[in-house]
Amino acid sequence: MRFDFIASYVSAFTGPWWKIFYDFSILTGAVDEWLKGSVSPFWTTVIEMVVVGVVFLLFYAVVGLFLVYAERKVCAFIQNRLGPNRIGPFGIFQTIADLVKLLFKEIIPIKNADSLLFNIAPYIVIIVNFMALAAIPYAKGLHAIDFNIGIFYILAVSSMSVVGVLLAGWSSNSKYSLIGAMRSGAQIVSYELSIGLALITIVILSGTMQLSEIVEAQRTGWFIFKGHIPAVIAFVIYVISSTAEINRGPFDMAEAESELTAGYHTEYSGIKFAFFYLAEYINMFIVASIAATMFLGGWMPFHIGNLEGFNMVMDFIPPFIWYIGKTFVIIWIIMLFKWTFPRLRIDQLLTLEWKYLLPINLVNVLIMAFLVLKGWHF
Amino acid sequence: MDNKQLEEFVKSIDQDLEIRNGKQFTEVTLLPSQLYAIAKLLREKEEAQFDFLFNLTGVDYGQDLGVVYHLRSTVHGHSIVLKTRTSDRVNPNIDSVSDLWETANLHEREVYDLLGIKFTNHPDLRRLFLDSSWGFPLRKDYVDDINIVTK
Amino acid sequence: MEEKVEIIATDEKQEFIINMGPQHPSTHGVLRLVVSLQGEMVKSLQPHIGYIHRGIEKMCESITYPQIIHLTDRMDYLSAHQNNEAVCLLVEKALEVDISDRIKYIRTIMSELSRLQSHQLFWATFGMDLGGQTCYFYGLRDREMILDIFEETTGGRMLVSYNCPGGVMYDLHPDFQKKVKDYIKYFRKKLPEYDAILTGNVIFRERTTGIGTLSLQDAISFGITGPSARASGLSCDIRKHEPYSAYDRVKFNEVLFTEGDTCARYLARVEEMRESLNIIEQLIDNIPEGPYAVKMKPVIKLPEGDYFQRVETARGELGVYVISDGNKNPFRMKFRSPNFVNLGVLNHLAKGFKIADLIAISGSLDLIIPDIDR
Amino acid sequence: MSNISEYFKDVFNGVLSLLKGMRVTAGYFFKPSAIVTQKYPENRKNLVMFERFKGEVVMPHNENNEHKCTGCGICEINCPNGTIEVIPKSIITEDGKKKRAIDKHIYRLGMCTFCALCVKTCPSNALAFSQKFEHAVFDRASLTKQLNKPGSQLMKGVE
Repeated sequence: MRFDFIASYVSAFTGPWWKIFYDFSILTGAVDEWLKGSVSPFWTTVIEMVVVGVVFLLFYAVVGLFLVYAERKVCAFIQNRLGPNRIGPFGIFQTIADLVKLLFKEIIPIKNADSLLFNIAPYIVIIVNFMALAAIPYAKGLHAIDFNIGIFYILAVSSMSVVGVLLAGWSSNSKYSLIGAMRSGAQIVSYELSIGLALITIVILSGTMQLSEIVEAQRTGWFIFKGHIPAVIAFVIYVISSTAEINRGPFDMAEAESELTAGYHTEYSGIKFAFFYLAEYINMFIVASIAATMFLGGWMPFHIGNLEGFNMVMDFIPPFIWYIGKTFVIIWIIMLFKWTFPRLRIDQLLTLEWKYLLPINLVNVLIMAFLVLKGWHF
Repeated sequence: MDNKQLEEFVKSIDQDLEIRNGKQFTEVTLLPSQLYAIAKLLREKEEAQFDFLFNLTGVDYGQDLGVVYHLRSTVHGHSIVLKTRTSDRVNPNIDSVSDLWETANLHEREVYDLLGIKFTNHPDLRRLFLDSSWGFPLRKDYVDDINIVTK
Repeated sequence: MEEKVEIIATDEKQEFIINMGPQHPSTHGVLRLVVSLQGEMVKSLQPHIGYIHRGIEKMCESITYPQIIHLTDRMDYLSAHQNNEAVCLLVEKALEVDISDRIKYIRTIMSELSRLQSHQLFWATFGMDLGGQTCYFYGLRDREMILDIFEETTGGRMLVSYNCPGGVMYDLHPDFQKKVKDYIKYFRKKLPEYDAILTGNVIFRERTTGIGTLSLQDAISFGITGPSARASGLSCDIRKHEPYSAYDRVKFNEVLFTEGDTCARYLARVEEMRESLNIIEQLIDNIPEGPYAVKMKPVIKLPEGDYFQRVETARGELGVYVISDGNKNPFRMKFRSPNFVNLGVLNHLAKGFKIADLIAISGSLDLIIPDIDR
Repeated sequence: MSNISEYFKDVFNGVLSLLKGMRVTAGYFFKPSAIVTQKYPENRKNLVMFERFKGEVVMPHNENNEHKCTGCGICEINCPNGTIEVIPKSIITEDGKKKRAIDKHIYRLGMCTFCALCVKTCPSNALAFSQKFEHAVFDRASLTKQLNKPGSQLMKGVE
């Protein structure tokens, strides 16, 4: 066993140890170096993939459980309630208890269901989640894959979750599920457009599709400030249509609790239901992260022009905290949507998309292009 | 119209009708064969216009089965009660008024369900609350040793 | 014993039949609707009822009049007080008992409070039917305070059994007036919030305007009463037309709309909350002194004959029809329950609309299933 | 042109109405003092029910184990559901007369609808409502209660 990795490890800490919080590439680079030095390149890749996979699995579970808890607390406070308060202080272990309960629940085989598709559907939803999570820059250097077409990739991948939903609805042999799935299909296909166009507005502004570069370009100011009016419009449109994309209220037509009992996952039980349930929250996390990355500067701290002292203080807060903070603000807004508004009807949902969001979006893209051409942005 | 005028009005339709002026309503007793024609007249005549059937009750009088109709006019504001009864307990038949007042549809189904009175010309005469194996519980001769406990 | 489900025969293969209920989140009870759809469009629907039919009318034939009152609680549990009142008024009318002004005032205030809490629950559940779950909690939060007021005076929260022939069971609690006045002040502040969350909301307006329109002619023909009928412009408020208790001494408006759609039915109820507050405000300070109950004979026997009494419950006109043979039990007791009649119009209204609209329409009719089944 | 202004007016008014609603909900989110939840089992000690609350029918006994029930059976007659069953016995009083008295006053909580007719009509005010509301039991038989305590007697002066 060779121990010289310790030396390289220590050498990474040329500054104080907490420096890695500001640039994770120091840590990841060091680990990569050491692995390359100690095993063959093939095994390096394998080990790195396994490590990243395990980390994402943990991250997935932690974020999912936390978001379920957060949603329950947020809606409770909105509704003048306390929310979960029995298990652990302030009920923080409530979702873990729920998860344990769901794990122990019987998985009910549905008579006349298409069992293959029925069983595959939750996994499709989950896998799509993982694929999207991989491309998001969490902090400087904390990035599983940095595609040069990152945005494109995320758009492509996240729209695949509808396949899982459609399969679940179709194979359940339940009429409620079927209606839910069909609604969801119509919904996601049309809202994909708005999301794409809203993000294209920012791509025009940044000139790149690589997420890390987009974040880097916001060092001098977040795009929502840089692109002013069109960027703000794009942001609002993005938040609205991403809420629709992830099937959350007020656009939760596919679930429509009061109409279709539970929509496409009516017939699922136990851990498979938990997959759908978790996927909904992870989806929310993904769209919120993209919004944070594209509009609010990702992990980039908040800087104001030449205020050096202020910028220093902002820089002191680690990028990861910035990223999480921004994401959660957007998640909170999405939650507030759900707990305030009544649900739209399916035809109104499409009206909203085709009559309001899409035309405004198209004009917005033009304005942004004009702005960039003239150099009127900051 | 007040009750007096109503009485005269009903008299003008048919001399032989049995009319009783109760404390609240003018009560007209009809034969089942007369019922539909007179109900239609009351519904359609300009000065009566009983367009609101606010209650329809089936009654088991012991010997006879009967139906009581409470009518009101939303135009004139007066009310009238029509009563009809039949002594045929095995196969009681009374004309349906559900084409005059839509609300009679459900009411008549309820009466059929609980008393077994059949309404001819009813569009959709099915049991409403109970399934077909039940008897007609609101009849006075209904026996149910299990569910009805008498002190 | 399995009942055959009669399904509307059809030639087209497009038909898609869906069973809503008896356990469905938005039917508020054990109502089962067999809906045949084309795509998402409702082609026709058939209500199947009777899941909680308790035979109250049959039970009434073997018990005495004071005992009937506690059964009426259990019909329309949100208008329990008005149901009680109907039976009591009928008995008092039949026996020609004069009740004191105090009783009339108490009954009127209690009726209006229970109308208020019923409409709050309507607001809450209607919001939830449309997908705004927060409405449910705000509505229940405010309703809870009225239930507390009820509990303090009557000992019951929903099933109050507060009336008895000849008066009320107990006198008002000493704190009653103060609490009610505080509540009116509190709730007047909350009503604008209701409007901000639901009434003014553009999604809500879009969901309800022009949906399930009931014309005046249809409202009359289907015998619809209560706020649902007044939304179509049918003036049918018993409180105005045949004032009972102290309704002839208060000034209030009959809430009338002409649109007749789901939105109008909703607005009619919200406006009625305001009117109820007005009525209570006019009465609460001038409750006259006097006995809270008139001494009745221990065994109440109605003279032979027919009696009919109507009251305006929160959902419409409750008629109590009694045929008495002079005994202590009624010979035949019939409750003309507003929900039973209002249910009849559901098929007519929902035809040609979407499933989501069906939920909105049945929510706006505010059906209480135990009252349908009795 | 008016169409376009109408269009933007729609958008603007719509968004404004949504923001109004969100202001209310967000306002409550930042106002924890508006929370109305009661933590039930924890607040059991200081949970006071209203004095008139109809929990269950009881027969108050004084410190000498005496109650007011004469065993007349009026409550049994008035009860609509057969909840109450009065089993009388005859006792011989001090002056040698035979008298009707209560042996068992059976009350079936499971059948009670809390209409208060028994309490209201009792000529000697022997019955009352208690404020107890935790009625859950493991055995249905324990819902049938005997209201007069064993060995209890009629209070002096109650006829």
